[in-house]
Amino acid sequence: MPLARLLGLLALAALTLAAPARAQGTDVAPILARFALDRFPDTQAAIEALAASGHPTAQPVLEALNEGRLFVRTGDRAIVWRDASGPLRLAVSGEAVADAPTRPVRVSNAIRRSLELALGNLSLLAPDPARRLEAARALFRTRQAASLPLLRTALERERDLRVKRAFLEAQAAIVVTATDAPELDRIAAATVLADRGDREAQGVLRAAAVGAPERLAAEIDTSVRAIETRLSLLAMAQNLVYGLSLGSVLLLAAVGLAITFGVMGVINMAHGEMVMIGAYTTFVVQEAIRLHAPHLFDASLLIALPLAFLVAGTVGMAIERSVIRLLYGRPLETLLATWGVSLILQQAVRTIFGPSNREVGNPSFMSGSLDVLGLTLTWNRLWIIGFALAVFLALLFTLRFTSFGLRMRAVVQNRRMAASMGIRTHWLDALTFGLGSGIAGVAGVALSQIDNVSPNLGQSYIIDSFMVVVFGGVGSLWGTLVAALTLGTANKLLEPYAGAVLGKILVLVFIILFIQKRPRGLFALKGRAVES
Amino acid sequence: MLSVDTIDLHYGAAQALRGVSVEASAGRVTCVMGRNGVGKTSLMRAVVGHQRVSRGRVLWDGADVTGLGPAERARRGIAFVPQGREVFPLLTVEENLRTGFSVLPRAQRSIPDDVFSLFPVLSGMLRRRGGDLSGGQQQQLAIARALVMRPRLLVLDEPTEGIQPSIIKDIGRAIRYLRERGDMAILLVEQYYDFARELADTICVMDRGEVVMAGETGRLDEAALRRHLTV
Amino acid sequence: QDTIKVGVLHSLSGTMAISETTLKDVMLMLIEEQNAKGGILGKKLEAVVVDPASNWPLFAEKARELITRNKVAATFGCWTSVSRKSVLPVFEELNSILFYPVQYEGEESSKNVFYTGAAPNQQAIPAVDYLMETEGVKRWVLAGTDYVYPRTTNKILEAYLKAKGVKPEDIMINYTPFGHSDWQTIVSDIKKFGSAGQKTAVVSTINGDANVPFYKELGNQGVKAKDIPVVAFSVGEEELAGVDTKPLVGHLAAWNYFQSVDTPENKAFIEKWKAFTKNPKRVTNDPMEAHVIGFQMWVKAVEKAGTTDSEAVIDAMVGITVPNLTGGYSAMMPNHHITKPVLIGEIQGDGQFSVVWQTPGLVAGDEWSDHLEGSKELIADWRKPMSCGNFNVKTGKCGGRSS
Amino acid sequence: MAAPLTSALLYLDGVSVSFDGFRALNNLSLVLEPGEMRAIIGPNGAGKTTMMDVITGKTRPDTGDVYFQGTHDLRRLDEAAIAELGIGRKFQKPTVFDAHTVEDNLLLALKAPRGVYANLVHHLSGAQARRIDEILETVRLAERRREPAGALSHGQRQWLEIGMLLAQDPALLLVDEPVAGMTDAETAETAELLRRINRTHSVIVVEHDMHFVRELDVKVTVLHEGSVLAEGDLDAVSADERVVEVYLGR
Amino acid sequence: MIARALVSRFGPLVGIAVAILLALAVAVPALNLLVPAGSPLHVPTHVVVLLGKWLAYALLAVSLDLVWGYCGILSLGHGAFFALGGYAMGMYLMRQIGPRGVYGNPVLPDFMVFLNWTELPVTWWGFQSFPYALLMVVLAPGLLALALGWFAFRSRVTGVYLSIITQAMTYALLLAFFRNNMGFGGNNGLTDFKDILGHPIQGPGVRAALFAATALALAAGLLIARFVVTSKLGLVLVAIRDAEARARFLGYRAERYKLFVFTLSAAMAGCAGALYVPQVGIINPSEFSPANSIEAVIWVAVGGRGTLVGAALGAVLVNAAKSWFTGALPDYWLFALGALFIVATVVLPKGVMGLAARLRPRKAPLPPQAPVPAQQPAE
Ligand SMILES: Nc1ncnc2c1ncn2[C@@H]1O[C@H](COP(=O)(O)OP(=O)(O)OP(=O)(O)O)[C@@H](O)[C@H]1O
Ligand SMILES: Nc1ncnc2c1ncn2[C@@H]1O[C@H](COP(=O)(O)OP(=O)(O)OP(=O)(O)O)[C@@H](O)[C@H]1O
Ligand SMILES: NC(N)=O
Ligand SMILES: [Mg+2]
Ligand SMILES: [Mg+2]
Repeated sequence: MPLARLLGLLALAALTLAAPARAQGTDVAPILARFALDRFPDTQAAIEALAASGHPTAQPVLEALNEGRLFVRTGDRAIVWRDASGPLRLAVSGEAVADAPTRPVRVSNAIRRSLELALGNLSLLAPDPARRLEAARALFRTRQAASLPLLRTALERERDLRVKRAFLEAQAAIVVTATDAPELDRIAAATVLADRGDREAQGVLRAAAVGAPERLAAEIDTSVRAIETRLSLLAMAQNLVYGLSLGSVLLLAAVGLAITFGVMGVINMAHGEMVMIGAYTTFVVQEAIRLHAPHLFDASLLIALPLAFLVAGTVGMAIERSVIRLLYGRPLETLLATWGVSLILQQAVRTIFGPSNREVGNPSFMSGSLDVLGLTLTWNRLWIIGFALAVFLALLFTLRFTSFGLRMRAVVQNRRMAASMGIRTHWLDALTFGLGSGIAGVAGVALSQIDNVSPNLGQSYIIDSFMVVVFGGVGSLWGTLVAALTLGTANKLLEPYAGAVLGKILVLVFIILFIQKRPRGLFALKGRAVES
Repeated sequence: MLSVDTIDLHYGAAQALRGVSVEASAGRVTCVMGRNGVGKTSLMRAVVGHQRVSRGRVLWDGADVTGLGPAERARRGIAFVPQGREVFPLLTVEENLRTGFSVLPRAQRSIPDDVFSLFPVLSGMLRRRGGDLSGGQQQQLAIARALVMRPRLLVLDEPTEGIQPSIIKDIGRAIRYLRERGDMAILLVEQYYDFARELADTICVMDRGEVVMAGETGRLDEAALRRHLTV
Repeated sequence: QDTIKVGVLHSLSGTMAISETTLKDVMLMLIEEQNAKGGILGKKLEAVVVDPASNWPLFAEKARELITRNKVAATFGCWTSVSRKSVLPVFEELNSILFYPVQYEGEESSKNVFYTGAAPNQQAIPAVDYLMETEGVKRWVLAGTDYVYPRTTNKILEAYLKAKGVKPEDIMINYTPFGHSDWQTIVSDIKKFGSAGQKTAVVSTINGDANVPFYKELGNQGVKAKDIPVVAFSVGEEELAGVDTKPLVGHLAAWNYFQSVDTPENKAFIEKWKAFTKNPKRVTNDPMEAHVIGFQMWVKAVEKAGTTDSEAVIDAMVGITVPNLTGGYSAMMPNHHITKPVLIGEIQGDGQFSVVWQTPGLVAGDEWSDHLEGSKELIADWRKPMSCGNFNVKTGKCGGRSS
Repeated sequence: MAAPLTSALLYLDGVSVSFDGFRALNNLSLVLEPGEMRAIIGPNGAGKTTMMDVITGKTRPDTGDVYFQGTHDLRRLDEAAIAELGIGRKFQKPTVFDAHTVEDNLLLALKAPRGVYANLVHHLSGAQARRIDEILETVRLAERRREPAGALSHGQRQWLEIGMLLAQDPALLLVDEPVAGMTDAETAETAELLRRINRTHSVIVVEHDMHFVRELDVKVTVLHEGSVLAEGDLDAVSADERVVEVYLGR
Repeated sequence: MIARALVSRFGPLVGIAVAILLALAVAVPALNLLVPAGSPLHVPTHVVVLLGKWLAYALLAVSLDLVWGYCGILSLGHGAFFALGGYAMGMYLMRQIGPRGVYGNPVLPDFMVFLNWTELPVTWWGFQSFPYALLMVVLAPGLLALALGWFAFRSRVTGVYLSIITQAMTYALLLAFFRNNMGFGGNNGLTDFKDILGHPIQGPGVRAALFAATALALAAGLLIARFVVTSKLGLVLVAIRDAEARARFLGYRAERYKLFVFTLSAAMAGCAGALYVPQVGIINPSEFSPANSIEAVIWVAVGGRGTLVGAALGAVLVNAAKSWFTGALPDYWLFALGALFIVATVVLPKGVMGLAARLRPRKAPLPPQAPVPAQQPAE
């Protein structure tokens, strides 16, 4: 990065600090005009010049550019910007003007980086601690030695402990890599980074090690190694979390099948399509919300859940009443019929919604990630883990402790005798299949958050779902839970070593071998009851 | 009051019942006898609705139930102890018993105490799965399960099969008790003549899908009856 | 009345329907449009649409059916390389014409196939150049789905990067199965690889369905374009339709066409497309443009040859030039590949791309990569008298490396 | 093979079996001499069927010894091997091959090599065909020989299974409740049949029908809670207070 | 004449089917090669190819019916055996290309040249020889089935558990064959074949010969399968299917019987694959995809499980429907096919053969419904 640019930025920062009103005199109009040229080098130059100008309009203009709110007025090529809401303002004066046709000033990654730097320096002294923190982190990444004086000033003023720590780390990152800094300072900086102890700190240290004097090099070496140990432990934990997360996805996908197949014995090849229906329900709900009530967007999943359950459940009941009901006592033929159903559902969705992916957005509480103890936990995965367990427990309770569950199990074990006990088997069959399908639909809501919403969605889960249910032991809900988590974790523990493809092959081989040991799955039912 | 009115029953092309008529009324035990394969079980299946009749009617409580499924018949007070026990293998003993609650109003959903006094082993095995029980225990469970429903017609297909002598005696006593209570009709298939004679008010003998003898227990020609039971 | 039949061989069901259905629609539109202009040689065109259902042997079967039973004059179709490989012998045996509209790995040139998508030198190499020059990228993650196109592309890129002085430890290669949906580990590995203190970029040849979960994971794990940009070769407007692109702004794709390209031709095309599909939200993409170019070229060639006879049309094809949608003219080269501009676009919040760089002129498709041993010395030239798809310039013979 | 450990045909010593903590067999010992017929009675759940499961290899005992003909340790053999040694069984709940005709059921049971190849090239010999006819007569299913076994009534299935046992012609027959569901006359006949078989074979019969057991007129073993409660002739054990208490009733 | 002899030995259905196949094996090539193209009797080449493909599928279906219909082994991985046979044949065909590949390497197939391999991997040795390739067509799937069956049957893996491990097997092979490192051409598989036994594979004579070979192989497959199931061994298989435990108590070692038919069936499936590949011109890992194996099961179910001829018929019917629908109703054919499956199950509980049986005058009483035992979760 050219030094001139940096100096400009720093000047700007310094000015903002000292005398905001002073530079009013500089003429920013020609600078701003370069934005209108729509050529990246000009935009870049304009940013630098603007920052260097120290003009009060610089900050709002740069912020607007960063957030895509800076425009060229098509009529006269004047540069304007606007707040999230509110009128257009002329960049030169900040004066509000009437709405007019505009086109945005385009940015590229390089421009975004310049902006980050310019704004980052500007933000080091911002009143909002969150923005100061952000600026500190940006500085940590960019390690601009020229920012050091400003950083020191900011450090002195800082009261917030978290921000202060971030400033110290940023300072350390700059110092440790500055070849012209005194070795002792650099060693001290290395210790700060060693304390931080994450992947980024390690990266900085590694970069600093290049051509470092002996003592510093030794110091860095120990730190890097200490961090490495810590990180490899963390990696284990991280892999476990990934495994748990994959496992819960498998659980969600499979748990409905644990009812229709595990409990009812229907080889339900249309299970995946029930998941798909749930996902499309989510899409429709979000679409309706986008159109009619955008403020409800964060609640979209909450609305979609019961709807998906109902829609998929109703479709399931319709399938049961129209087809499956004719096939009791011929479990294998359900494979054929449900395969047919699945083809029809896929094509129906393709016809109605088109063959390509549909966008289902993450509500804000499911976006981004949470960093704890150096582990990155993405929110959508966390929610899905919790949700999968909740669904599992609710189902377990229904099956075990409600009279519906009891009747359901009785019907499946001996349909004729159950009828003679006064149980309306038709109704129960329909409800049970509806329950399994409804749960698949609910799973679809969750899976829409991490996967494609396309007509192929169901196909991509059907095999894994059957694996999970069978591996766990047909008819055992607990088995399904443990199997899903086991396969998920095994997969994720293998993946870093074997790669995704080989890892998956190994998991399959593991399943084959494991079933030799336990021919009726993990949680096999035992005793006469099963053999007879 | 149950009245089976000249029914025919087919399995595919094979005919198992020809013009069979039988009656059973509250407070009385009707016993069906006959050699293997003459159609006793088929008759019971027709009564409880497990098998459709191809001709004739089944009347219960004055209504024609011929077209109703087993669940509806159960809801009208018909309980069935099938030949071969057919307990729910993966439900626990207790759950097996509770399946009988479906026909009961909420207030009555409890297992009557006399079930356990009749079959004491069951009370010790409530948590065991039905399918794990020994043959005789399963048979006891099947009878108990029917009793939980508080039926007004109890259909028993060879209920003593595989049960130890002392409990057979108890079952005999229980049937007698139920008969004497007077509110339950009992239709029983039994091969063991002494047991049948002691319990039955009416005996009905079948051969090759037809009723060949029927009448009050005391008035039947025992020699003729035994002839029908020998090969 | 006599018509000229045109085969449309794109999967309308199965895993590839997601990408290929659009191409069927665009063919129907082009044919309708041509008919409105009066057809060709005084005859109307008639589209024969079949569904090879993402099933490779079925592609061959359907190709044979189109050619022998329906007697199509040319076929527009295929997406995956394996589907092309499957039908290739059929087109050669029956001497018919296939237009293949998708970017692919190269290493092939057939007399009967016209490749209107990008060869690696028309997509991958310029993209890497861009990243090196503009973004100063030093470390490279080559992530792809485990099949031929990514494998080949990555092989070419690896050779190219090494030739440019990139050290082996600065290249990370990762393959995933088709439809891979759990990207947690890989995205975290990418972050790790990218935190080593040098500018890192991801070159993605991840295919189709796997992209949506990949980008969702990138977004959620906070991999920002300004830190670790991802440049993709298989992600276009259509694929992005399934993701919220706001967290992905700035990630890149390299193509020969973007919907956002601001030319009159493109504007007109997009309008026609939206009207034809009666859907104002339908997007356009690069393989669609390839079909537009291929179809125009075929029309011109047929008119030039005055017949739809394959032999004559194939001969007439080379040298045909038609306007592309990005404001230039694409020409059919003797190797049956075409000239195209290369564009780099950044993903925008609205699911479109903003072009941030483009080659100054058109790039001719290079079927035999200059960066690979064994194919360096091969060229294809289907003009007579050479008429060879793998002419060895060293040995001066047709037929590959060692003969 | 080692010298016989015992001269007994079947030798059970200290056999225990438990299921999830419940002891179905408890230190059970029982010896059957060659050529002997033994009746086993005992309350429901006493462990009679479980004992047969142990002998035929279906259930592995937790402890104890099980020897056949003194040399064969049945604990180490699987069901098929035990069957090939010459132990045949009729199940309490009649189990036949429903999809096969009555005669095919018998053909499958008929004593013959059990190997894959032997069965691939098998031809029914005259003697075998005659034997099947004979058994069909005995079990009175001749008329229904070509019908699938699935169409038989409960009692007929019992008979068919007895027929299969005859066809198998094993050295030791284990017969679990053969007369359940039979008429009195059929019961008497079955007793007669078993006595006839016993002339050349060893037999263990489990029954709850005391008339039947009386007609067999053999030594009786009473099981209770997984072990032997009493042993002797029927009159003797019937007189045993404990047997009356737990089994016969008053 | 032959027909009558066949009928008397193998029963009417198989007898007639074999007679028809023999007739086809002669007639189709003759009508293709000898009758001029204009004639209404002419069978065009693409029809020959199509028929050949269907008959290869039919052989796969017969092999599957042998294990599923008669022994209750619902294999969801039979596509793997089919594909292995196909790869064995494909490898032979690749070696036949010789120096005519795009890179002109006399030994290595193009994809190996491209991957910079310098020598042929061991797995490819010997495949230049047709007899060796034929041997591998049978051995590769046979040995895999033998190995899998050996473990699974001994461990008494039955029912859906067995189905799932066969599915896991084919899925694992799918992923493995995708890997370029495996040396089988990765995702693109093997294609662009030139010669078979020295004759150009696209020549009309070769096409016709391949068709005839497929028809004969199917006939042989039917006869072998029929021989097996009508022997006493067939009785044992059905006994094992319906009551495995009971069969063991009679002294039958169920695992050996299963292993025998499973291996036999796998080898048969391998032959089907070997006949399929030269006719369709490509073999690629997608043949291993679990969905393919499930489809094969569906052909059998449509035709009528446990009837052999029905399985073959089902395969031909479903594939004919698919071929026709994908051309005639490209946008809606999945509705038609899906509906076909549903209707077939609901209306034809015993498949097409069940329908045939229902239409024929009844001789023996219909097999009655067995008293339904306590239902087990799916077998
Ligand atoms: N798998 C099992 N799990 C739990 N308990 C079992 C199991 N198998 C058998 N039992 C119990 O073991 C005991 C012995 O059963 P067994 O079938 O041997 O009795 P039995 O003597 O044959 O009785 P019956 O005369 O009623 O046939 C019974 O109490 C039964 O409930
Ligand atoms: N599911 C069935 N399918 C076909 N035929 C059957 C079926 N069940 C019974 N039958 C036939 O119907 C006739 C009557 O059988 P049923 O079971 O009613 O006899 P049963 O008198 O109860 O005999 P048992 O004393 O042996 O129990 C028998 O000939 C039997 O073969
Ligand atoms: N050619 C491709 N993208 O498969
Ligand atoms: Mg009966
Ligand atoms: Mg018992």
